[in-house]
Amino acid sequence: MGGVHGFGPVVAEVDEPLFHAEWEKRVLGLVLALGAGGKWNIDISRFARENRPPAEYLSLSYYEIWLAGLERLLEERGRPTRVLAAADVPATLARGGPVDREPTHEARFAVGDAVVTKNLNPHGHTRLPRYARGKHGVIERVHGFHVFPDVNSTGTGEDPQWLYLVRFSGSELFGPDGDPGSSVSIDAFEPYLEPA
Amino acid sequence: MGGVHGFGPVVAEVDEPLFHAEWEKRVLGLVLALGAGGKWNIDISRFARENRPPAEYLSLSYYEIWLAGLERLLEERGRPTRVLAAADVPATLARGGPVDREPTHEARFAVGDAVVTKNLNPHGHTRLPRYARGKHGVIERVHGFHVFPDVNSTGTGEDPQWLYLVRFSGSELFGPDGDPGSSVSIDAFEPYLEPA
Amino acid sequence: MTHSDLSDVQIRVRALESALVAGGHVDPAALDALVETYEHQVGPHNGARVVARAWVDPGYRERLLADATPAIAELGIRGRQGEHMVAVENTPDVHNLVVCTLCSCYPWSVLGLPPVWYKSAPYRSRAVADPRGVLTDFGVTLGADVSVRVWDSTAEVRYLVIPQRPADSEGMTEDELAARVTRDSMIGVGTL
Amino acid sequence: MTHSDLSDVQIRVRALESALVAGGHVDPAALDALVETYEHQVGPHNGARVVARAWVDPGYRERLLADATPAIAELGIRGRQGEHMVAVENTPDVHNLVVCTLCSCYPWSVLGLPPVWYKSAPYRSRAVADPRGVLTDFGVTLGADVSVRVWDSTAEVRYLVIPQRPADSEGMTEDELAARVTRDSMIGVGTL
Repeated sequence: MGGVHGFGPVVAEVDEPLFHAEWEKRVLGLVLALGAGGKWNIDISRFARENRPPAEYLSLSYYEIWLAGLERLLEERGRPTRVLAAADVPATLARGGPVDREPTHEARFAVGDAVVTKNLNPHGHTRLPRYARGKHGVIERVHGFHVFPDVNSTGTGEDPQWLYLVRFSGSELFGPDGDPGSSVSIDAFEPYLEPA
Repeated sequence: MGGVHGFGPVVAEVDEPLFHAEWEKRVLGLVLALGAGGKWNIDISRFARENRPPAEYLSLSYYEIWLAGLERLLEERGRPTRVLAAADVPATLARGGPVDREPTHEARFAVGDAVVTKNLNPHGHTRLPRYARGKHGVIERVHGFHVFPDVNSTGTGEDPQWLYLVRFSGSELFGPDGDPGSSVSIDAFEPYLEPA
Repeated sequence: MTHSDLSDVQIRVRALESALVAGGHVDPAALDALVETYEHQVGPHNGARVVARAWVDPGYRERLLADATPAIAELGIRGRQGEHMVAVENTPDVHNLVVCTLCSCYPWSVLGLPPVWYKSAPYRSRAVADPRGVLTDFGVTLGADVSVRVWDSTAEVRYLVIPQRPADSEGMTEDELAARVTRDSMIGVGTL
Repeated sequence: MTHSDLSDVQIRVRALESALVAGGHVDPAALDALVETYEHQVGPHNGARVVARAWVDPGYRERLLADATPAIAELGIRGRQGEHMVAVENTPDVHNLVVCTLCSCYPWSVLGLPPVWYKSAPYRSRAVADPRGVLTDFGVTLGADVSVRVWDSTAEVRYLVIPQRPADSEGMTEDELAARVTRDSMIGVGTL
């Protein structure tokens, strides 16, 4: 939704509590506990949350979306048989889920290269934001060789790819109405990019 | 919303009635009757309907949006003093609201010209769809010299501009996921366009 | 799209109308006349007459494709949301489809008020990016050799699709032909 | 964002948890431990320790800017949603702002769970197109000569902003400095 107008000002709640209801805590716990069960990965999980009609997505609160995503995952993928034990919680959280993998080939781009993002419009999951499609930028950093969400979200494998930090000017992204004194950087996988 | 994913299939209602409730008829009547009152024009009216948070816009039905827009117009612009009489309805509808004006200067583009749309992201009203910003197309028709909604919607004058039919390939608009055997044409005002 | 509780809206609309009528800002008889017009007078039968005439009269077809607004006015059809008309013709090689992605612009003078699906987010979002998919939703499958032209009504120009004349319509009168023309075929989501 | 009727959701969540616990798919004590972790252990105080250390220890600052993940791990901070960290430093000329326009990615290991506004449509839509306007919503006005760098967390890399050290913090201890660092300053919507 980057760059879309009409959502109004950002309003921060004063003295905001970490949770706004008890059930939010349980949803957080359930999502993390079941996520450790091996039936799905984080990209499958994100797609289950996000692939819904925009009016529904925008009208649900954050934890309501988590709950709806979890219900869908359980329905589509079944219940995990591997159960996270309380004693394993600290180690599991500390380990997290690193997504860097051993490179199998050289990176196509180097720092300083001018690139243009592809105008991709897949029906499946992607992490190339709409506002940054078909735009010219510069490689600022090579992050590493990371699991590719577009494929990982389908449950067919990790298909790791080189991941780059790509920087765009505000004017390139948002034209004459953009902020010429700002830039936006995204993390873009190699299949999103072409040499400029 | 052209090109946005996730809204699901198009479902046509079988034997759909023209109205789904009595109040829809009254809203249609009120919008048309008050629209003839001279307090606002069609572009002010469209902006009053559309300039609201996407979740709200997407969750309201068509006539609910019309109603919400009308309530806003009455609040912001006041009630018309010119009243449409029943006897004048046929002539008023037959006349409609033509928007072609006497040209004050030559058109910048001609049929066959290659153009590129600007990447405009105004906060106000515009009729350049998001999916067709920063895209290459060809002028296929010069429609005429028409009232410019981007300015007319502010109530500061009609500021007429040359209006063109611009055709884009499906691939230009939607990349490798587009339909190469399709094209999309939009009606674009001269300030939206640059020579390619 | 979801609907709010109808009785609430009904009350809100009644209150608004009453206040406007009481204040002398609205003539209730004008409201009735407006509704009556779109409920019983203006509708797809208008467009059907245009299409049928174009099928039987080559001279009319030529005028219609060259400048649709006066050609349509020849049949006494004119007015609101039809002030600037363009007619586009389906052929064996090209299929036309009309949408308004920005709001729900529609050629009222020839088709009447639009159906709900035309105004819906699914149609408005997909018609431009996946027109063949949308046609499939309507049960229309085009050959891969047929190209699709989508017309997004982004200004005040309104588009009318002239569908292909059915093969089995030899010898029909103009009125019989008009009776065969569907609203959907004039939007481009149906064939005949 | 609106909330559905809370009691309905509460009932739905209870039913789901009960069924999963009954089926042996979830250990309720694990749920408690997970909630406890994010409610009481992980939070912005983690990030504040990193920032304060960077302010007082030039060698640490250098390691942090060169490769943040191991530098942050030096302080015993690591884990979920902090596996691949990048630290970006505010200067008099450059202000950094972090967002995730796609969902609500956030560096949990250093900042804990994100606030509602960070996950909201207004922030996610405007942070990239109008970052100065967003900063104004937070009461931060930057000089026109200060450029804004927005970091959209579109993959699994997470960003931590190192705010500028307050001018009046001369002589403070590292702990005193850490107490001055706010969550908002480490997202980039606040200054110190």
